[in-house]
Amino acid sequence: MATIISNRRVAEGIYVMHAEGHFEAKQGQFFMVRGWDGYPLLSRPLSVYDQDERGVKFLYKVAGEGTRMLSRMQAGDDVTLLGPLGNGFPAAKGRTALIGGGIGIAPLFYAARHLEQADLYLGYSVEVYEEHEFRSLGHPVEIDLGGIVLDRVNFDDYDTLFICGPEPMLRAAQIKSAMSSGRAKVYVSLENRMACGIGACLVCSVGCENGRKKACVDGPVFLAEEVVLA
Amino acid sequence: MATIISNRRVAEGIYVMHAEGHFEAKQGQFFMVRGWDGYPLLSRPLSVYDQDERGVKFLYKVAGEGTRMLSRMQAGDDVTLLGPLGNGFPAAKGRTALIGGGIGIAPLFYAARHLEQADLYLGYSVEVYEEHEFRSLGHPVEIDLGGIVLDRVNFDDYDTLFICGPEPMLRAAQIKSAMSSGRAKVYVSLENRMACGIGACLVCSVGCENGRKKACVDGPVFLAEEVVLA
Amino acid sequence: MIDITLDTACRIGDVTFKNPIVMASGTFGFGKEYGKLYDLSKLGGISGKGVTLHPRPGNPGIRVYETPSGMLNSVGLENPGVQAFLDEECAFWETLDTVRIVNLGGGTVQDYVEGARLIDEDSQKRNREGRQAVDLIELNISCPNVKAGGMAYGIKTCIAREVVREVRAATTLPLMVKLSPNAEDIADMARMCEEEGAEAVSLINTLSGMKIDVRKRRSVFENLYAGLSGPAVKPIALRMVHQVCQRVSIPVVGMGGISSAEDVIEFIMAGAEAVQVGTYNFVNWQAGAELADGVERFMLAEGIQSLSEIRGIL
Amino acid sequence: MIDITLDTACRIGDVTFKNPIVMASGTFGFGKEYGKLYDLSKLGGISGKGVTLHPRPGNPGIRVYETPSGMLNSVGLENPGVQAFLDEECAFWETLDTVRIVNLGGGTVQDYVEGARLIDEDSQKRNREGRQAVDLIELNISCPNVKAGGMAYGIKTCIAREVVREVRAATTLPLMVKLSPNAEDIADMARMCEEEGAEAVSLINTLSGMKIDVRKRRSVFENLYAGLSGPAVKPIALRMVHQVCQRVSIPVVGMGGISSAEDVIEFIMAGAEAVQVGTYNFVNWQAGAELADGVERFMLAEGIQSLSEIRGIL
Ligand SMILES: Cc1cc2nc3c(=O)[nH]c(=O)nc-3n(C[C@H](O)[C@H](O)[C@H](O)COP(=O)(O)OP(=O)(O)OC[C@H]3O[C@@H](n4cnc5c(N)ncnc54)[C@H](O)[C@@H]3O)c2cc1C
Ligand SMILES: Cc1cc2nc3c(=O)[nH]c(=O)nc-3n(C[C@H](O)[C@H](O)[C@H](O)COP(=O)(O)OP(=O)(O)OC[C@H]3O[C@@H](n4cnc5c(N)ncnc54)[C@H](O)[C@@H]3O)c2cc1C
Ligand SMILES: Cc1cc2nc3c(=O)[nH]c(=O)nc-3n(C[C@H](O)[C@H](O)[C@H](O)COP(=O)(O)O)c2cc1C
Ligand SMILES: Cc1cc2nc3c(=O)[nH]c(=O)nc-3n(C[C@H](O)[C@H](O)[C@H](O)COP(=O)(O)O)c2cc1C
Ligand code: FES
Ligand code: FES
Repeated sequence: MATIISNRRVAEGIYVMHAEGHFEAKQGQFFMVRGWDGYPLLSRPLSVYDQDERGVKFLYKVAGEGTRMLSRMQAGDDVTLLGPLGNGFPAAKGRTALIGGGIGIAPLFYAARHLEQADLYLGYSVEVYEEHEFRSLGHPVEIDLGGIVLDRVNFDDYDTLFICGPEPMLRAAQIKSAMSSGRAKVYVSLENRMACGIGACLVCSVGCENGRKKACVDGPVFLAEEVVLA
Repeated sequence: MATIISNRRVAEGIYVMHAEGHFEAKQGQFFMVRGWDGYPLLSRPLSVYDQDERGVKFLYKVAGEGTRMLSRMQAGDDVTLLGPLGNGFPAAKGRTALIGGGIGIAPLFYAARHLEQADLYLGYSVEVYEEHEFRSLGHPVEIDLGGIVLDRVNFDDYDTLFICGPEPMLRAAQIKSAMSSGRAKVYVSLENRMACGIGACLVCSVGCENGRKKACVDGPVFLAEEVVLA
Repeated sequence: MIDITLDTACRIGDVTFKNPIVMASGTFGFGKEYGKLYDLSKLGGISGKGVTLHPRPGNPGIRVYETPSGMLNSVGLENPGVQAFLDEECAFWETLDTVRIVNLGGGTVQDYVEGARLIDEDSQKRNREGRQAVDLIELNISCPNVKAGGMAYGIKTCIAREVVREVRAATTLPLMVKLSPNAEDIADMARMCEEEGAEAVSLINTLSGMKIDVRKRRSVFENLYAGLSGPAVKPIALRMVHQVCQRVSIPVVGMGGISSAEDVIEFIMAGAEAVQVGTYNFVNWQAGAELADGVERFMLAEGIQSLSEIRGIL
Repeated sequence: MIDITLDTACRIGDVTFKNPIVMASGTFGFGKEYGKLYDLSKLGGISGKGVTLHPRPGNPGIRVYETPSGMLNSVGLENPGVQAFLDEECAFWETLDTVRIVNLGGGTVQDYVEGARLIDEDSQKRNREGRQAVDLIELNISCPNVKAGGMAYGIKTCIAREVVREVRAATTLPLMVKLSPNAEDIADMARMCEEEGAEAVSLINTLSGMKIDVRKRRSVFENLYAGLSGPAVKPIALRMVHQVCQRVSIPVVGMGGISSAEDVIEFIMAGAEAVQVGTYNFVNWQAGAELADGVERFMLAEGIQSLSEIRGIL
């Protein structure tokens, strides 16, 4: 059980929750989160948006019942967290860009904060949020509103790319990667549906070149060329 | 949808909710209440504790999941009300006493407020609440804490008795009534489990001398001698 | 501006429902109560509280218990009997602008047949006077078969066949058979109904379930088991409706846990002609009216002009 | 002060479980992951992820979908095969102080038998070396029967009998048969298992269910149907366990939606020797340990010294 320090709305349907605790999460990891007893049934996976001495932060979008319930919670309420979970981002080598689409920007903040150099590409569909926070990191930040953020990135300019976003964007990134020179190692963070979050149930399975992997423990970060997206 | 004006804790696990709206509820009637969408499934029946120009009040005890959720609601939140429902208390004739056990005192306040004369007997198990409110009505109020409130009442002193409380208390009242002179007309308010609340589903059925009746529309108030308690 | 006329009509034999939303038996009384809350002519139809030849007091003891996203009920077919229904409720039904379905239960084949005959005779009498109160009989075969040791007709196809055949012969009204999910093979059961000349099947009735009071150390229900309904059962109901639709070509009316317009569309995509809505009436007192509107909104949003475009698409 | 020793032990043949809490197959991996979250010796037992003779990749596409108080899964028995299980997981199982159950699936009778034989041989080899990794085989007959056109063995008693008989002959390990709620007659199925010499039956496996994506106009699952589990199914599971307990005298292990100590007690009162806990592991990561404690608390509060005092009380 973690106590909520704050839970504030940062844009229409977008919230940042700060929950107390000492976690030692790595960049790109996630937690299984629940703010209720039995209903809804499953916990919700949320990426680490940031981490400080007081606890961990999540940047989340109200997508359905579970996130709606999270959004209604208040400072002082208790939330149940299991984590940190997952492999997280690998060490970035050479010139690095972080590309996020929609709420997929969430894991990029904490990752960028730990990188000496990183170009940030943030794609929003209707409203820009957390821009100030991202800019405060001191990295170049390019914002796209309503367009296709991937179009702004020349993959061949980079050695490492971390990409997070909806599945169509990840598929596009795979294609773009395949058509590029191959200079960049391209990593994608998947958002498969999960139940246990710890590798015990196999519902989050990802088809990979060499057999099936579990998004929750072998991922959520995979080499783009390795995964088969549906 | 009714907006909550206030929802305050008056004792351990006991709350008073004030919800906005113009309802014209009669004494002893109830509402089907829900403060959530789909879960839990059924609405919760709550008696009218009081009614004023601004809306209706409920005095309720946290008994399980539904009432726990109600207790967490705040001023400004919306609650869904269907009602007023049920027959309510009949007109009281002659000397009248209102007897409540536990949260069964809820419907007595509004009833007492409309009676010229009424002796109030309120039975609590661990903590007395709303005593000031009941006393402010100007009727004699006898409080029992941890005992058997029925023992304080001589049925033969009255012409009309309204009794509300847990089923064992209602059964005891039936016996006491049968052993009395028969001067008093004894009414009990039942708390059968309900689904529709309006007479359409028959799950609240009460065995009565002349066949089955529906607690939600033919009750919740019945003549004690008429109903067969399980 | 393009003017779109949505076609939400559904058909069972010669009976036309203006939309696929039918209120399920036992959850809607005979319509009067909900009729005070909204206009019943918004509905495709109503299936009345189940009636039996003889009046029944129903089950004693607790009759309802809430379960996670569901409810168990043990009403036990409390009803005033077919004759009282015809005498007391049908005058109201005559006034309704929606399809009126009598849900008929029984204990022996003879009871079922006798009940159907009474309804049929009443219907013919009214017809001669230019009136009509009943459009369809829904035969509830989940009732215990007195002869077969109390096992419900709804479980074994061979036992159910007799009652379907005899009732089919006893009435000229269109016949819909309501199937139990406790059936050994529900698709087989549906096929039998088609073979015996039923105009339609409806499913699912409640699933047999149990709840024990661990402190009292006994079942919550005097009848030991009770019937589970509500959102909890929807995935099972939808699968069964889909299975049945693969086996029969008569119209299938789907139900079980429906609580949104999307749920309605799921059943139609699984092949249902129309749906019934039960437990959701207790959750949303405007259920019927809102679902009817919701289906239209979904059709508009998805550019569907007629439900036939999506019916059985899976 | 009275010193009460609670007796929570359960027995299947010669195998003793320290308490009735067994983790259900497919929801607990082979125990390693949850073993990092709490001490597995708190548990009565563990049933491992289902294994088949040959490795299986499982189903493509979406594998889980949440439903009201339940979930549909379509893992499709992804597993490394019996031999890999024996080679890679059993060393860990040898170290466990809890009953270890191999859950065995198959596609043909031959696969089942071959799988059982491999497990049996491995077990005998370890025994000769004074080691033990497996205490019990749980035979999962919900798998599709390749010969019978893909219909699961779990549906018709006559089809299941062959696989139970052959596997029974292929191993000397105690055998528990896991029954499907989709069976035509689950009590009959259990009776057959008893006749064929199984030491126990366990039930229920997941209920066949469906979810349609109304926008994409297709099933969420590539396999069309998926398996429903979780609190939504508990009333049905409890009823089935009670029915089966009326028909057999071998131990019955009950499961389906258990998510509290009271739920455990309900199954035991319905007649179960022990229970299994599946989906609740996803809700409460300490499920096993907390339920084991909860059962003891309940016994203390209710003055129950041994579970045998309340087992089958209904
Ligand atoms: C590793 C990982 C990290 C994530 N990080 C974030 C984040 O930082 N911020 C954020 O806003 N969202 C994130 N998501 C997506 C987030 O988990 C879903 O939006 C959320 O579970 C939706 O739940 P709901 O109850 O609001 O929606 P509902 O649609 O009501 O959920 C129903 C069920 O489907 C599952 N589900 C629905 N959509 C998704 C989805 N896109 N991904 C996974 N499961 C889904 C839910 O977990 C739940 O079990 C992440 C997902 C994964 C797998
Ligand atoms: C006509 C009537 C008037 C009532 N007036 C009041 C009142 O003024 N104040 C008050 O505190 N309580 C009152 N009750 C009791 C109140 O309805 C229950 O305490 C409440 O429904 C419990 O819901 P829960 O979700 O907290 O409990 P849970 O145990 O989680 O409820 C599970 C289910 O059982 C039903 N249920 C459980 N206990 C009762 C009960 N005692 N009576 C009816 N249904 C029950 C619930 O409605 C729900 O469907 C009244 C009941 C009736 C029938
Ligand atoms: C309280 C109650 C009473 C019911 N009575 C009947 C009945 O008399 N006849 C019948 O065929 N079905 C009866 N049913 C079953 C419903 O018509 C419906 O088949 C079932 O509830 C599943 O739908 P739902 O999940 O939408 O409720 C009853 C259901 C409930 C909840
Ligand atoms: C993700 C998942 C995977 C499962 N895999 C198996 C399996 O491999 N073998 C098996 O016999 N049962 C399997 N089951 C069924 C469970 O063991 C159990 O019978 C069922 O989920 C009902 O219990 P529950 O409601 O407590 O989950 C699986 C269930 C789930 C949810
Ligand atoms: S979510 Fe259970 S294995 Fe990944
Ligand atoms: S609660 Fe439905 S008839 Fe009374």
